[in-house]
Amino acid sequence: MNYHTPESFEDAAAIAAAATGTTRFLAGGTDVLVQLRTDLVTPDDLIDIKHIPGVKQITRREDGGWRIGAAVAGAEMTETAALCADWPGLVEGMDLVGSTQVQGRATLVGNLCNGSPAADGVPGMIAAGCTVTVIGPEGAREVAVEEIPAGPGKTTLDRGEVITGVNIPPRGAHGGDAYLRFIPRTEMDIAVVGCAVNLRVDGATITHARVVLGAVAPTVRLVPEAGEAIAGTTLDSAALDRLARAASAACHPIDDKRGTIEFRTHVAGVLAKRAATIAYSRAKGDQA
Amino acid sequence: MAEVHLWSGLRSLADGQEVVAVEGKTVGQLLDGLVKAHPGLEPAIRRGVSVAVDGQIVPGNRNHPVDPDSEVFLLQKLAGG
Amino acid sequence: MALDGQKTAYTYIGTTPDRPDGLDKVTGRARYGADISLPGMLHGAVVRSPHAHAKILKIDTSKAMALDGVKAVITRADFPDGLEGEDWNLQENCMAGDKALYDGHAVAAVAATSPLIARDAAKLIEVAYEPLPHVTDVDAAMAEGAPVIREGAADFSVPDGLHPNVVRYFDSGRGDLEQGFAEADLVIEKSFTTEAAHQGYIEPQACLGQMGGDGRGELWVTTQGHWFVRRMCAAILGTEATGLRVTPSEIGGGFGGKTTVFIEPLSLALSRKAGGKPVKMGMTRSEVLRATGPTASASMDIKMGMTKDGRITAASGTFRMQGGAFPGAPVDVTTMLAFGNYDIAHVRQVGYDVLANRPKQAAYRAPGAPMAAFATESVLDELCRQLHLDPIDTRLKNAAREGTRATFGPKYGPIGLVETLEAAKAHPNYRQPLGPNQGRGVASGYWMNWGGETSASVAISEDGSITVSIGTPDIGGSRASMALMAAEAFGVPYENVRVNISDTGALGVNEPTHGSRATYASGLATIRAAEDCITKLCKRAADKWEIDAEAVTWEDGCAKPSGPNAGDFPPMPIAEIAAEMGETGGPISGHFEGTPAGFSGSFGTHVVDVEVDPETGRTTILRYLVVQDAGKAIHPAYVEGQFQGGAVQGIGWTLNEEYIYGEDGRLQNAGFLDYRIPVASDLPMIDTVIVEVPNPGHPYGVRGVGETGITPPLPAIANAVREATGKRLCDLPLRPSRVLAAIRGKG
Amino acid sequence: MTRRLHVSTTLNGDAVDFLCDPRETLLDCLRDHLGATGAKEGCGTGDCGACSVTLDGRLVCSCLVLGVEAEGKEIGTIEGMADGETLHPLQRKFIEHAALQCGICTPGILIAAKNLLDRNPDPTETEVRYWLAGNLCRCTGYDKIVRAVMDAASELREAS
Repeated sequence: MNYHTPESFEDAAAIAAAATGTTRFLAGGTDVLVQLRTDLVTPDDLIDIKHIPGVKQITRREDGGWRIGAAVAGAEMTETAALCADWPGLVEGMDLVGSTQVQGRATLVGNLCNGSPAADGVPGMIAAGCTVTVIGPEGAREVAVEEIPAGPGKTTLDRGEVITGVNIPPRGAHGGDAYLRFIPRTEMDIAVVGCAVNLRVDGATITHARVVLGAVAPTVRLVPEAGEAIAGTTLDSAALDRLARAASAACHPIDDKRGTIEFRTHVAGVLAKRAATIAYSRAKGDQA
Repeated sequence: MAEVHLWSGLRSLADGQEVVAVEGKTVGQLLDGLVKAHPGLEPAIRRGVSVAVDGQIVPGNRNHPVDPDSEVFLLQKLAGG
Repeated sequence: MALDGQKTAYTYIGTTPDRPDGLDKVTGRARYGADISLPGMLHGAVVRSPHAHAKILKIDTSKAMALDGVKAVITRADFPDGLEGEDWNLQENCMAGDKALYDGHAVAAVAATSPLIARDAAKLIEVAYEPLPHVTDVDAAMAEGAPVIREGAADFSVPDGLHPNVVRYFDSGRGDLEQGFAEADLVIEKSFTTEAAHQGYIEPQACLGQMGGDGRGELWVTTQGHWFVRRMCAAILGTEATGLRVTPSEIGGGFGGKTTVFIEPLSLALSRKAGGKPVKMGMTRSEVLRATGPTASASMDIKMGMTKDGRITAASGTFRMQGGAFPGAPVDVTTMLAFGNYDIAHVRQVGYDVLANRPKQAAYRAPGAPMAAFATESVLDELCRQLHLDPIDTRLKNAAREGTRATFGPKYGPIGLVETLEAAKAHPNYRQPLGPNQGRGVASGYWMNWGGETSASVAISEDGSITVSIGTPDIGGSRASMALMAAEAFGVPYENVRVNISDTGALGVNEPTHGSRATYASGLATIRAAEDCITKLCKRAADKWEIDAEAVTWEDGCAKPSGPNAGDFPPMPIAEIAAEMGETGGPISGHFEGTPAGFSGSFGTHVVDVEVDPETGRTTILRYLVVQDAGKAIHPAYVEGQFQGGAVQGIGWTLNEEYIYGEDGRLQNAGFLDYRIPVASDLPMIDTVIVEVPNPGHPYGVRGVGETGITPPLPAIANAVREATGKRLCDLPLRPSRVLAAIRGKG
Repeated sequence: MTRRLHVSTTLNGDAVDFLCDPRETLLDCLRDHLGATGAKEGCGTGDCGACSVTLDGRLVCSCLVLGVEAEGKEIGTIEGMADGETLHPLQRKFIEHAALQCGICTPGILIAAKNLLDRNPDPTETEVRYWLAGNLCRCTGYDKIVRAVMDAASELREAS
């Protein structure tokens, strides 16, 4: 295994593009090292991006949005109070990835690139409307987060492409987001179902909502029908029921060691209701 | 003669008897006496049994004394975690 | 309660001093199985079967041997033939012969100059398999047409006509079931299953072995019992037991799982083949879960009858258990203990030990008891609910007590079940109001304990301090308990006693730390060895005073003249006798060797409150109370620790822990990510009450407390979930999908 | 065989260096190359926390860090927790409260707990439990561990 420490994303992309064997980028390493240890993947070339300037930075942009560098650890996000105030749901999602120890290393970009449909960090990003910046042999491009996952363990990134960071839009007024997941224990498990909701209100009425489900399909899934089910409502119980039905209807899960099709489908609706209720309360400015 | 109580799975190996009277002053003598009287019990005893003498389980001690009026039970071999 | 010859007032017993190994363990200095290195050391790795059941056609090691740094490769061909019985089982389990019998079964091993080279070399060993049909479920394994794991494995006990995978059969009971059930006002019959649970010790198996061509060697190993390791390794390798000196490391948890061998004989065989270079081996977590012993899985049918006023009239149970591809599922103990809590006139237990394509089961804390308790205490709870009876009062009505004839035959001596029930009933937790979706569950459980072969030595140092040498590895603070008992026996401060765990060369045979025996048996041995020592100390004082040794007594760490000589001489402290011992006859030490037979079981009663989320089926433990009889708590804080640890292991087994096999017979959850043991945030504080009904078979009244605690949680939680949801769940674990399905009427 | 790389780093305040294969984890390097065996391998996959160390003050699983990533960093392990003969209050409280049985998880839990108290001197029981959720203990049921951490926090607050 060759270990590389490029000092620019262009160099990182070039190393990856030139490599002939298995390549992995190393940021937090909480997935890459597990794959290495369990003999799932032993890369021929491992490209550590942490020597690239700026990768550990959280930046508030001029428009009020945020830029999260590709090697920013989850713990660094939770420690940024203004980010938590803007996007509590997005940060909660990342914060649910693994233990305190894992939070010291795991990154939002890594969580996305691992390609898991159960990634806790991803639904919140999609609900928020985040994009990522991709650098590759063809130059840089900005891509919506929901376009990155392609299936379990797969992304739409081409060989030689690397994500340099996440762009979070400005929170704006009267918005709120939330992420909930279901796991058998209270910590340390992979999500059986995850659900992020991001919405905006005008007074008590929801003007716009994005609902995203995790672990119920081959990729994390934006569910427009679920958002539409509560748009224009005050999140009354009928709206919540419609939301739950829409969320459950969007599920195409599998039976596996972590949950059954029936369970995931039902709990997706439950979590959608609960997450929407929290996001709605936050959007209205209620005390948490 | 001490009375030795067999668990029901052993009874078919001892002509259906639940209680067998055996001569012996120690656990070992009782076990030997049992096998002599009922050779069918031999594999079971060789596999290992626990012996309770007057309510006390006596592990691995053939020399443990047995009184003529002692109440003796054969039990399945025990261990633990 | 004063027992004949038993102390009732103590100076040191019942205090909670710091454990002697505490400093090493909080500073990282304590040396566990993987913490030792030797010059010239090699590193081992094991090749394991990816098939649940397969013929091994060919093993090609040539590519591995050609790799730079590889020093030895072994297969079954490197082990002697002709072993029988359990020795053969152990050898076959450590290294597969003609067939791989489960996913993870070792088929070859390699030693190389670095861990990475060993791992790379293992990948280069080519094994040709012919996959065979497999079976991993106990009921499927004994059904007609199930693949036969091994012909001829059944022993004399198995009736004709059963599947060859049924290898042992148990049948016990008394009375007339028909009559007993006829006397009942309500009879309930239900079937239950429990999945295999792993001991989940945090330290994987690890060892460092060295053996020369002469069969002599040394082994450093994390184990509960190093004499067991010595005997097993010698048998598997065909060497003499005394040729091998086994030294136990500190042990990072065992719970029964480290009472046998897996990689230890491989490290010695690799070392022998590599010219005697030491070989270090350690398992990965995945290897631990795939290839070391979890407990058995069980399928059970229970029938119990009760009168309207709560008297159990009859009980019967059929217990089918698979313990992997070898005989040994603890169904024998299961059948003994299943109804052991109660005084029942008409009772019958039938058990089947069944082979399946899973790893060889190993003991796990109260082996066989938790599964039975889950089934029997669930049915008892259901009887109480349907007859509107209080679960504690009903248990009190039927509880075994001194003089009760146990369901397995003999009469109980003094036991503490009634006392634990009364203490549970009096505890504030039993009266806490419950909210919506909450429920309370009660269950009792039992473990009978063990004595076993035990040796101990006590030696006096020149300065009068005391060294105690025992042979049961210290897992949970037993060195502190031994030191307390020695301090009590000698009447010297706790700090003046040092306790060592001796290697196999320094003491006679000791059984492992298992069967809740360490504090009982090594404790008794320590006290008896101390008394032997005290006799010799008194003799030295008597010689100096020129009086009869019989006229000297021992009090508070001093020899004192007594009887006609009382007061003639000032008390002679141990330090004074010790300082002169070089001139008064040489070293002074005391010994005990034997099989202590005075052990007596420990009963426990648990009360748990849960809340079940009706929309997701997730169970949260709100409150947990453990009440258990310790006989006499030597170090109460460590006794509480055993109660709490046992209860939380039971909570894990009940809620989320399980072996999940795929259609292919491979283990799906071979890691701590998906083998879900409880984490800190899952739990409340675990409340404890220590009941003390002294055991007359121990000088200070000790009962072993280690195992009982894992038994009641399974039914207690299921009973609480029954109250919270109205649903009786009969299959463990109570995973959320299962509970939700029951709530939604589909379970 | 992969070429080994030279790594210079700081371990508990001391400058150290070692050679390692890039596939070796920081845990491997601590245990096999630096003789620091206090960090334990319970799983190798970041699920048990027995290998917890700090890297530039950040709590991590050393099994999820490559040895080569330690270049230029400051590593803190259990071996550096006591001040000479004086135990850290957490170490003392763990012994006093019987917060360890077998002790294999103890180094990792102590490192994690100290990292918590360095950030939050007055944690609630719930905060302690969630912070330590990645540190598995199979012996104690966590009760006495949580009590020891809370008591050490209280003592540290009084001392400051």
